[in-house]
Order: sequence, then C-alpha cells, then structure tokens
Amino acid sequence: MEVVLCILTGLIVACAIYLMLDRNLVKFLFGLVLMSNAANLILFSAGRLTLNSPAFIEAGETLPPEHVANALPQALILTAIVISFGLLAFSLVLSYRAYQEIGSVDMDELGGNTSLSLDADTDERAVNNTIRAEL
Amino acid sequence: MDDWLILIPVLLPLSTAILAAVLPKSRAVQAGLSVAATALLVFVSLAIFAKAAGGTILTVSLGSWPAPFGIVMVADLLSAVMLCITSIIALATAVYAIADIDRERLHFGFHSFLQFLLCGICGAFLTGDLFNLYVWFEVMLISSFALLSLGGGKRQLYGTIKYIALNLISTLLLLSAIGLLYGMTGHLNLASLAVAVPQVENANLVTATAILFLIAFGIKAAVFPLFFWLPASYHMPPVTVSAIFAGLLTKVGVYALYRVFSLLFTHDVEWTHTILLWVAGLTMVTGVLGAAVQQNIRRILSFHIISQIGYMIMGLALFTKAAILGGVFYTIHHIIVKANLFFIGGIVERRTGNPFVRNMGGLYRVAPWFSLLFLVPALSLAGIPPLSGFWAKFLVIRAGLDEQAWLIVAAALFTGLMTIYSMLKIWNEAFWKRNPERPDASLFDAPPHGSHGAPPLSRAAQFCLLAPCALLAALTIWIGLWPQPFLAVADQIADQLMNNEAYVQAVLHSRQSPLVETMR
Amino acid sequence: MNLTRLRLPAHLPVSPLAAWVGAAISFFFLVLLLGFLPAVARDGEVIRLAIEWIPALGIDLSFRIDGLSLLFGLVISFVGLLIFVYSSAYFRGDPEATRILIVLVAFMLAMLGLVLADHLIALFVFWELTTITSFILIGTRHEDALARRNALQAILVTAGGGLCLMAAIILLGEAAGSYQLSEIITRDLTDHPHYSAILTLVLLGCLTKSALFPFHFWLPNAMAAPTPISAYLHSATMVKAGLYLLARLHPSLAGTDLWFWSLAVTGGITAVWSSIQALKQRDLKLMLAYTTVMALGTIALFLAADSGKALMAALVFLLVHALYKAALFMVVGNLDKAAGSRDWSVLKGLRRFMPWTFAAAVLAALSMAGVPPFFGFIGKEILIAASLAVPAGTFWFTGAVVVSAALMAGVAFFLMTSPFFGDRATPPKKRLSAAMVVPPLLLAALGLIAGPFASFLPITPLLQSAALSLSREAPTIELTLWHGFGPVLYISIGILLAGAALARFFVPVHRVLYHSPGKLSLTADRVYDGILHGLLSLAEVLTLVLQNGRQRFYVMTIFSTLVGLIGLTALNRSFLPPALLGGIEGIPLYQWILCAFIALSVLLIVFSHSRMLAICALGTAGTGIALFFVIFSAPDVAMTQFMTEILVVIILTLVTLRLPVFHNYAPGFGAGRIRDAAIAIASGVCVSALMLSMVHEPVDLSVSDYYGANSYTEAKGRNIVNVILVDFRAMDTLGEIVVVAIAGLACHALIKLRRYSRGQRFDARNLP
Amino acid sequence: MNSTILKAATRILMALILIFAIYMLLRGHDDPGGGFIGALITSAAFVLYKFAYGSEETRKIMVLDSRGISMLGIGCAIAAGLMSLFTGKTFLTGLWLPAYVEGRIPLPVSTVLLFDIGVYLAVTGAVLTIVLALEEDR
Repeated sequence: MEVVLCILTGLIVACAIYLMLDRNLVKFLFGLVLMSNAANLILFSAGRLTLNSPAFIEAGETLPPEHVANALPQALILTAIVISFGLLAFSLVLSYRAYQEIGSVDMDELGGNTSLSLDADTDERAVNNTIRAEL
Repeated sequence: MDDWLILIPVLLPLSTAILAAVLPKSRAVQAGLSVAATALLVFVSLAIFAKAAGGTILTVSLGSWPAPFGIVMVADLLSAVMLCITSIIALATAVYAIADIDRERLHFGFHSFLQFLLCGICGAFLTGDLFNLYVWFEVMLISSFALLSLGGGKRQLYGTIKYIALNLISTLLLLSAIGLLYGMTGHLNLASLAVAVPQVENANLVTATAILFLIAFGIKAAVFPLFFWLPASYHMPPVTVSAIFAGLLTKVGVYALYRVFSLLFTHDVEWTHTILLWVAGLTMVTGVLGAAVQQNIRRILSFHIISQIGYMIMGLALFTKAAILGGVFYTIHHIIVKANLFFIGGIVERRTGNPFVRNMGGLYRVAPWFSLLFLVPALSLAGIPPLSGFWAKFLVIRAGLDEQAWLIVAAALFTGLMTIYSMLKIWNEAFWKRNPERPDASLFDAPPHGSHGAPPLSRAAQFCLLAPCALLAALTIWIGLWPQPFLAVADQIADQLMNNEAYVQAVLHSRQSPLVETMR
Repeated sequence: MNLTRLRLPAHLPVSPLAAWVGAAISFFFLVLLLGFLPAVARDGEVIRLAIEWIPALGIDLSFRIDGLSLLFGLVISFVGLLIFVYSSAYFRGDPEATRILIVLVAFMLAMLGLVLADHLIALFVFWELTTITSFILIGTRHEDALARRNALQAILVTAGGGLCLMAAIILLGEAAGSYQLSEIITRDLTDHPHYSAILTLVLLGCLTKSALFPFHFWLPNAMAAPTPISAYLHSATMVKAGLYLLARLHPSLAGTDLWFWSLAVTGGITAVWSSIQALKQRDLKLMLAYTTVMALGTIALFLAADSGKALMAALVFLLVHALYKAALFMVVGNLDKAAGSRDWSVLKGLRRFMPWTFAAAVLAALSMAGVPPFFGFIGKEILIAASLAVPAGTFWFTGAVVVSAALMAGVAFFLMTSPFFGDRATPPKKRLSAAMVVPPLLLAALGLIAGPFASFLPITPLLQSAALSLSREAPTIELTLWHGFGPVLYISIGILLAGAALARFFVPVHRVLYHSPGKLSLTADRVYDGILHGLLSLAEVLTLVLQNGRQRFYVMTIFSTLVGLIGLTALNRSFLPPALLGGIEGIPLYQWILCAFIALSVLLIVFSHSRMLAICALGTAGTGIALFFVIFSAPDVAMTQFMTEILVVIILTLVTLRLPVFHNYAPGFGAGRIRDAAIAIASGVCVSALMLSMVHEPVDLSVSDYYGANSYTEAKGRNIVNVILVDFRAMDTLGEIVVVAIAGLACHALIKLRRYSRGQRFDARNLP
Repeated sequence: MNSTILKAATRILMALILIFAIYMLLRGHDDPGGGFIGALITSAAFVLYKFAYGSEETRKIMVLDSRGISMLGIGCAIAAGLMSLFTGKTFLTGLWLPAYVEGRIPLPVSTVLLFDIGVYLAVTGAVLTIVLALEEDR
C-alpha cells in the first residue's frame, strides 16, 4: 500500500502546486491546505503503514501488541496538523484583510503594478523615473 | 548532566510574552517588561556561553527521557554564541522599540509578539531534535507574521502576503524533508541522525533529501534563487521589526544549514557542497546587484542581507575548518552590523518622512557624530579594515584561496566592491548631499507634513533610538580592533562543527543509552 | 545626556587648534623617525618592533624601520608638518574645519602605519584606512555633486584595487609561508606556481592606488579636494603608497619579464600621456595633478628595472618630487585664496603683491624643471643616466624620460612665470598669513639646499640604504651636481632648452592641444562611467527580472529550483531503487476506492470553477485522508484531521464568501498554465520518487519500540500517541500550542487594528 | 438568528458538548482524545452559543477574554513543566500523585494532565479568538 500512497501524495503535491501557481490568492490557499496534507502523508508513510493495529496498550497489558502501528509519526502529524492549522488560519485572515485593503485577490495585482519597476513589491512607480537621473 | 540553564532562553521570553499579553498595555509596563526580560536574557546567554566556552556541550533531556527518545536541548558553542548575539540584538530592539513603536501596535501586543519571536529563535538555536527544530521555526514564523502584519496598511500587507506564502512553502518542504529523513533512519534526534545517516544504504537518497533540506532552509536563509520574500517585505514594517528580522531571521536559516550540512550531510560533500558553493556565489552577486539599483534605504539594506548570506554559505560550502571559521565569524559580525544599519536607517528615514535616499540629505552637516555612527556599520559591512567586516571577509576569502576556488573568490571580491558602492551611495545621498528641502533640519526634526512619520521626539525617546546604535557600533569596533577572542571562539566552533563526535558523544552518552550500544 | 547636542563645535574658531595638534603629532613622528636615522642610514640597521594583536590568525602589529620605510616616513611626517601649518591658515573660518583636520590627522597616522608596517595584513589595514580617509577628504566640499562623484570614483577605483591586493596578500603570505615583509623579501617567489596571479593582483592594487595608467583618471578628479589635501594626499604621500609597495616587494617579485614589461609599459605610458595632458589644462591645480601622475609614472618605470642604479634613480626622483610638488600645490593654493582663481589665463602680475609666494614658486619650479644646482637637476641626471644603462628597452626608457622631462620643464617654467608676470591693476582681495607662505617657501628652499649639499646632508646614505632594501645589489651612485661631460649632460641641456621653448610658446601649444582631436571621446574617465553604468544597467535588468513583484513568479522559481536540483541529483546520483512499484498487488478494493476518492476530490478542487464546490471538495479530500488514517491505525490523527478539516472549511467559508467571485484570472489554458502544470507535475513526480525510494529503505523502529515499551510502565498512559505528545515529546506540543496561541493573537490584531482603511485613524484612547 | 428554540436547545447542547469535551480531554491519556480534540469540541460549543446569543453574550460566559484563555493555557503548560524542577528533575518530567500510581483514584492527576489542560485551554482560546474576531468584523 505504501507504493500507492506515495503516488497519491505525488498527485496531491502536483495539484497543490498547480493551485499555488494560480493568480487567485484563494486558490493559493487551497493549494497550501493540500500541500500540508501531502506533507502529513509523507510523515505517515515514513512510519510505514500498519492495518488495524492502533498504538494502544490494552487494559491489563503493559506492552503494546507486536507489530503495532508506529506511534511516533502519528504524534508528529498531530503536531504538524495543529501548527498548519494555526498558520493557515492566520493566512486566511490575512488574505481577507488584504482583500479589504486592496480590493483584489489577484496575485499579480497584489504584486503592485504589473509593469516592471524596481520596487515592484510595493508599487513605487516613481522610483523608475528617477533612477537613471541619479546615476 | 542536565543543565537547566539552557532552558531559560526559551522559557524566559515565552513567559515574558504571556505576561506582556495579559498585563496592561501601557508603554511603561510593556517596554519595561520587554527590556528587563531581554537584559536578563543577555546575562543568561553570557552564562551559557561561559560554560560552553569551556569546551563542554550543555544538554538537557526534556522530560528526563534519555537522549534519542526524548527531546534534547543542546548548547554547543555555536548555539551559545548565536544565543548571545540574539540576546544582544533583542535588547537593542527592545530599547529601540520604546521610541519607535506606536501606541496602537503596543496595544495589540507588539512586545508579546517580539518575545514569542525570541522564544522561537532561541528554541531553534538550542534544540537537538530535527522535528523540534521545525516546531521552533514555526513559532518564529508565526510571530514574524504577526509582527510583519501588525498595524499594517495596504503596502505592508502586500509584503506580508509574499513573506507568508514563500515561508509557508519552505515550512512544508522542511516538514516533508524531515519525514523522508525519518523514513530512512527512524530517528529525529540530530546526534543519532548523525550516526544513522551514514548507515543508510541508499546514500544517494540521502543526498536527494539533503537537497530538499537545502531548499527548505535556503528559503529561510534567503539564498539565490529563493530570496524573493525578503526584499518584498523587509522594508515595510516598523524599523524595529525590520531590524530584528534583518539581524536574526535569515541567520536562523543559515544556522540550520550549518547544522545539518556539517552534522548530517557530509557523506557526499562533492555534490551537496558544490551546489552550496554555486548558490553562495550567485547569492552574493545577485544580492549586491539588486542593492546597487535600489533607492529605498531599507530595500538597499535588504538586498545586502542577501549578498552577505552568500559569504556565510560560502564558508559552509568550502567545508574546510578555515572556511567554517570564516563563515561563523561572518555570521556573528553580520547580525550586529545589519541590525544596526536598519536602526540607523530608521532614524534617517524618520527625519525625511520617506525611505528614498534621493529625498534625504544634509545629515553630515547637521549631525557629524551620527554620521560617524552610520559609517561604522556601513564600512564594516563593506569590509573596510579595521572593522569587523574586514576580518570576516578576509577569513572567507582566504579560505577560498586556500581551496583554490578562484571563481567564488572573484565573486566575493566583486561583491565587496559593490557593497562599498552602495554603502557610499547611501552616504553620498543621505549624509553628504545638501538636503533638498530643509537643509538645516536637525537629526530629530520631524518631517514637515503629509507624511506618516512620528511626532517630534522627547529627549528620552531620542536616547532610546540612539543608544542601541551606539552599543552595536561599539561592538563592531571592538570586534574590528581586537578580534582575537571572537576568532578564538569561532575557531573552537569550527572545530566542533568539523568533528561532530563531541556533539554526538555529549548528546548520546550523557546517559547510558541503549541505542548507542546497538549502533556500535 | 542629549547625544544630538554633542556636536563638534565647528563654528568656534578652533580650527587652528586642530591644525596645530596635527602639526604637533607630525612633528613628534618627524623627530622620532629622525632619531632612527643614524642607526638605519649610517649603520644599515633594520629596526623591528612587534606588538601582539591577533595571535589566532598569526597577525601582529609589527613595524619595520629600514631605509625605505624611513625615507617614506620622513617625507610623510615632514610634509605633514608643513601641511598642517599651512592648513591652520587655509581652513580658518571653514565651519567643517575641525572635522577635516581630524580626518587628515587620521590619514597621516594611517599613512605612517602603512610605510612602517612589517606584517602584510597590518599594512593592508593601514592601506584601506588611507583609502577611506582619502574618500572623506576628497569629498570635503560634499555639497557639490561633482565632489561627491569624484570621491566615489576615487574610492571605487582604489578600494577595488585594494580588494585585489587583499587576495594578493593572502596568496603572497601562503606562497612565502609568512606574512612578515621581513621574511617575504628574503624569498624569491618568481618560480612559485601562483607567481603570475600574485603579481597581477599586486599590480592591480598598486596601479590603482598610485593612479597609474589605465587607472590614472581618478587622481585629477580627486583635485575636488581643498588644496592642502591635494598637496598632501594626492601628491606627496597616498598616491605613493602603491609605489612603496612595489618597491617593497621588488626583491621577491621583480626580475621577470612580466614584472619588467608591465611596469615599464604602464609607467612609460603614464609619464608621457599625463605630461601631455598637463599642457591641456587651464586650472593650475589640475595641471599639477597631471604632473603628479607623470612623476608617479616615471617612478614606476624605473621600478621595473632590476639594476641598483635604476632603483636608486626612482627613489631620488621620489624625494625630489615630494619636495617641489607639495610646495607648488601650496603656491597654487595661495593664488587661489588670494586672487580667487586657479585659471592661469586669468591670473596675471601677482609678483608684486605676493613676493614670497612668487619666490617659493620660482624655487620649486626650477627644481621641477631640473635646473642646476637644484636637487631636481640631480634627480633628472640620475634618471637619464639610469635609463641609458637599462639593458633591455633603453630606447623606451630614455624616450619616456626625455619627452616627459622636457614637457615638465616647460610646464615648470610656465608655472613660475605666467601668474606672476604681466599687468594687473588691482591687488588681490585677501592678504595671506605667514602660515600660508612659510611652508611652501621652506619646502622649495630645501630643494635648493639639497642640490649642492647632497653629499653633506644625510640624504645620500638614507637613499642608499633605502635602495639597499629594494635590491641586493648595492647602488654606487654619487649624488653630485657635476658628472663631467657626456651624453647625460647633453640630454639634460637639451631638455632644459626644449622646456624653455615650450614655456615661451605655451599658450599656442595649449590651444592646439585643447582644440585638437586629442580630446578623444574615449578617455579612461568615460570608460569608468561606462563600466559603472553598464554594471548598474545590468543590475537593474537583473533585478527587474528577478524581484519583479509577482508572487506567482516567486513560487514558480522556488518549485523550479526544487525540480531542477532534485532532477540534477537524480541524474548524477541516481537514488531510485530497482523495483520501484513492487508490492502493488494484493491491495484490497476498498483501499483502492478510498485512494481514488481522495484523488478525485483533489482533482475536483483544481478544476472546479465554483468556490463552494472547491471548498466542498477540499472538505471531502480531507475527510478521505482522515478515513485513510482510520484504516491505517491512527485514530487520534484521524480525529484531529477531521476536526481541523471542519474548522478550516468553516473559516474558509467565512473568509471566502466575503472575497470576490471565484473565477480564474488567467484566461483558460494558456501557455502559462501549461508551464505551471509542467512544474506542478514534475514536482509531484519528484516527491513520489523520493517517497518511493524512502519506503524501500529498511526502517529503524528502535525509538518507537522504546515508546511502546515505556508508555505504560514509565509514563502511565495507554494511548502511546498521546503519551508521546504530552510526555515523550512534550516540548513539540508546547511549541505547537504557542504557535496556535500566537496565531489567535495575530488574527485578532490583524482584524481589529486597522488604521488606514476606513478613513479614520485608529485611536488607542477609545480602547476598552 | 433570534430563535427561542435555538436558544433553549443551545443551553442544553452546550452543557452536553462541554462535558463531552472534558471527557475527551481526560481520557486522552489512555484512549483516542486529548487536549487538542477537546479544545476543538469546546470551541464548537461556544461557536454554537454565539450563533444563538451573539458574541457579546458569548464573551460574558467565557469569563476570561479568549486571548487570556490561550495565554493561561500556555501558562499551565509551562507550569506543568516547571513543577518537575521542584523534585530535581528536568523540565517537563511527568509527575503523578502517588494515589494515582497506587490505583486509588481513577483520574490521572499529574503534571502531564495539567499539560494537556494547558493544550486544551490554549487551543480553545486561540480558535475562539479567531472565530469571534472574524465574526465581529462584519
């Protein structure tokens, strides 16, 4: 089953990256959600898959059964899920605020103006005109 | 032997952050708390350094679980030094923030976020566990998101979105890389990974995973071609935030690269470190060229962070003891100088009311001492002796020449020249040129009108802005004039990084761990 | 304490004070160095002094006083003394005088350090200090854009050379096995494999510093500095640093054809070219600047040779030049101060009003022209004699010397006549104080005294011991005025006659040159501009392409890098195991269905055009993954995944519904989207490949086994996953909740703190 | 949404959900569950309450400000870790009441439990902060 999981993860990654390359900021966020799912699956596959044997110690026992599921990656995934959730919530709220301020979720517009400028990240068009005069 | 001392750099900022979040949001309380906590942090870091400098590697096994099973916090000399620098920059930042941060940001928890950031940075420096490193990176990351977006208008949000997007990608790549490495070795503890990684049969797979780490940490460290988030965002938030980001955040990435590429991935140096070398060269050159054409003072400085990162990576990529020594020394020097330049740039920017050097001027006429204060870090960055940057550059270039890596040395020299050019461009424009609008405005005269600059500053506030600059400049001069103690420390660090047995021993043999027996 | 109030009291009349302090310091060093004169010059001793500095790098602050460094040190401190005296009057009333003079003192100390240092690194430190102080001094008139530009040009050229020199020093140190000059000069490095690299880099450093062709252009531009500074830095001392170092390294690097021809060609071209340039100038100071370049060229020319005679000639000329040139600069400064101009076409008839300045001008110019019995005459004679004795390239040497010396003589005669003779009705505006008249007069008078009395003064032994530092062959030159009849004397007379003729017809010659096509469009200055502009244009293009503000481009670059590097690694270090897809048979149907379900949901997100559909698909994909976790024994993960998925979907809905309609900004499936898809698929393949190789590796489960074994016995929990979270790896969890808590605080601040959006500024006073 | 039925139902449901949440929290050490899951369930309860009564009322019944809750949570976690210092063990070492170890009380009263409660509070507070802030922004 690991093999199928690997291919499935690859597919999810591909879809996630395709979404991230979209101009729509919301699609980017969708891509991010998928990507974090994919990362969790990588962690999960790293612990190898075990069918129907959760990592519990039965009542009365002191040791888990043989061939119990690998608990460590599960714990890591739990941590990663929660962290991704926090980051994602913040990103979502930020996109929302950015939309309120900027009025667009078009990533190319979020990059300032679409024409080339040296301070493209902040849309300081004026920079372009003076730069040669300064030299 | 467990050493509770090395927990303090994590727990102290964390507790301070919680206190800052629940205590009243008055300037006196918040700033007082922040300054007191960072000052204490300086002392603690120095204490840790004093212990680590004795050659012992301090460890704490959290939860009393023995080394490869529980999480270990480790302070070798590299971590201790990074902690010291971090705490000094943090103190400077906390003081500078008193005058720079407005009431609104204060009310919404600026100091809380600052302390959370510190907690994350210190945690990243101290942890001896790969997954735990990821967690501290996230703490650092989310606090930096908060600081970056806090109270921001439209343009600040532009920058934050790019910062967040690219850093989240880095995070996810890091998580994937950790997953892959765990899947090959079954370990997360750095020391046991150092033992287990060379035993992986498919060594090429380890190399490929190393590349994944390179990209994940490379984004954090802002190397070519992954640096875009840095110039896109660093010039937007308040100067205090830019300064601590500039000083510390990318350097955590550099630290992580140093850690994994000296401890874990040394089996195929020919491939991995050659890639690193190319990355280093391209990072230097693109960064410095980017800086050469900028007009926004903080953006010039931002691009220079990138070019300087190139030198640090060069030290790692050459992977000789001399080179690592140079890289470590470079990092120490750079953190101090770069944070200082941002602080000073902030004062300059505040006077003009906008960040463009063409609108500045006349500072040399009205404020000669302040001009000198700028020249110290600026010339240090440019590598002019006898300031700290010269020794840093000298060491790295000497290491390059020793290895006969002519191309990278040429790139480094060219970058040095262009750094001089852009530092002096700032000098020419902001200091020497006649101020186009108000030639006689003194240093703390508020900008005329229509700008969102701050109101005129009280004497105390002026002191808060200048004192951190003076402190850091004094450090720069000290390192420049008497680099001996710093070099000795960097030398010891290079020793530790090149021979990781001591690290592995300190972590795994601190208790009789069954793992070590099985690994023999 | 108010730091900003701590200004230098520039407006107070203390500027003379700073000058006198400088004078005192230089006098101290002068006396100190004179004290070494007997030992060094007469007894041939070498005095070493070392202070420990950086043992970790083997760098100490060591000094070496031998003939060469003593010669330079004496020139620096003596000319410095006079310059400071001169400055005390020159800068009076200048609001920035104190600053300028402090930097000047710093420069002098650095320069002394440079010539006295024994350790190459220490030498380099001082070298760069002279560069940076020179930058600040050239920019003294910093509100003038040209001064700023020229200062920047000077430092870019010299610091660029400095960086080369740094590389050279490192290589040199490695090659010689020591960074101490005392050690290095005992080794012959001409056979070292890195010899040509070392020499090239050394030459780059020295040629730029000493303004030799093709880097000569910055020096005339550096005349933007006030006259005392030009006189000191850009004539007497700093520009000679390059020559000093060449002379220093002469024993270990000279003697090859590379050394000989590179220096001979550069020196010769520089000497001739710049003396022609001098004729083209109207500004007296620029004229002097070009004659300085000429002198530097001549000295470099003679450093090329290997014979003791030639080296001696270079040193004598260096001393001659230092004496007369500094004096002439000060004369021009006096003219400028008094008459308000430096243009020789304006200055006339000043002889009557400035008799002492005139006297200084005459004395200095006669020495410059090489008229007997001045010291300059001796200098010229010995140059000619040495050039005739050079074994290879005699013609080149003699030609360069004769042409440049003749032109110099013309310039000298012109300088001492043109501004002083003729008619002038009105006296100059200002009177000069004694401090501005005495120093040039003193220097010029020394040129007269040194000529006839050369054999009595300690000059000869000093120069001889200096020459001895350069070459193992002891020079046997007598510094006398009369060598008897011979070619040297005839040439000398010819030069003087030619110079006189040139001075007579100076104005027409100047006109011809000034308007000639010799004003070539391609001067080195323009090449510098071109290179800088080209570099900045390249930088601009590069930055526009890279940092273009488009996030999609940034993301794309990152993933392309990922694909590229992993791909390259796969090609060079193949990591794929042979049986990649083994173990695919025997998977139960329900698992296939689940995987297909997840895959379809994910694809639906990509291809959906409705935001609600996409959100739903995201939810089902998450649920599918949660189910996957259930099947494969991870109930806690499944539960958490499911809960967060719900929460994410809720927040997504809350947010997305407020955002504009979910349409594609990119039109359809353009080339852009195909490229995106290619990158995405390639990345997916990379991830799959890495994972597939990873799961083929045997895994070490010892850590997990330890958790299982100790979960109940030690940590008292039956849910191993939870025990790991709250006990074994509790630090992770602590960090995790910190992240979530910060996210909460940050979201709160982000939503509540908005100041610029809704028209009014956020007011903290209204907060609860 | 101002329906009486919803309000009445919410009160009962709220109590049930909260009890369930705490049950999930407490049983986490031995069975699926734990602080995080409990926290998400709790937040769900409060979100439900907010739909019924509005955010003003919700803030009132929460006693502490949601941000305060999350800070308190981290505080608990740190405190749980620091307790072990009193016994000379390192940070985050688990300590149990002797009574639990001897099997006399069913509740695992321990620093580990306190830690889990910290997780619970921190996550609850954070999630509620986000949801309430977003909701109030309309």
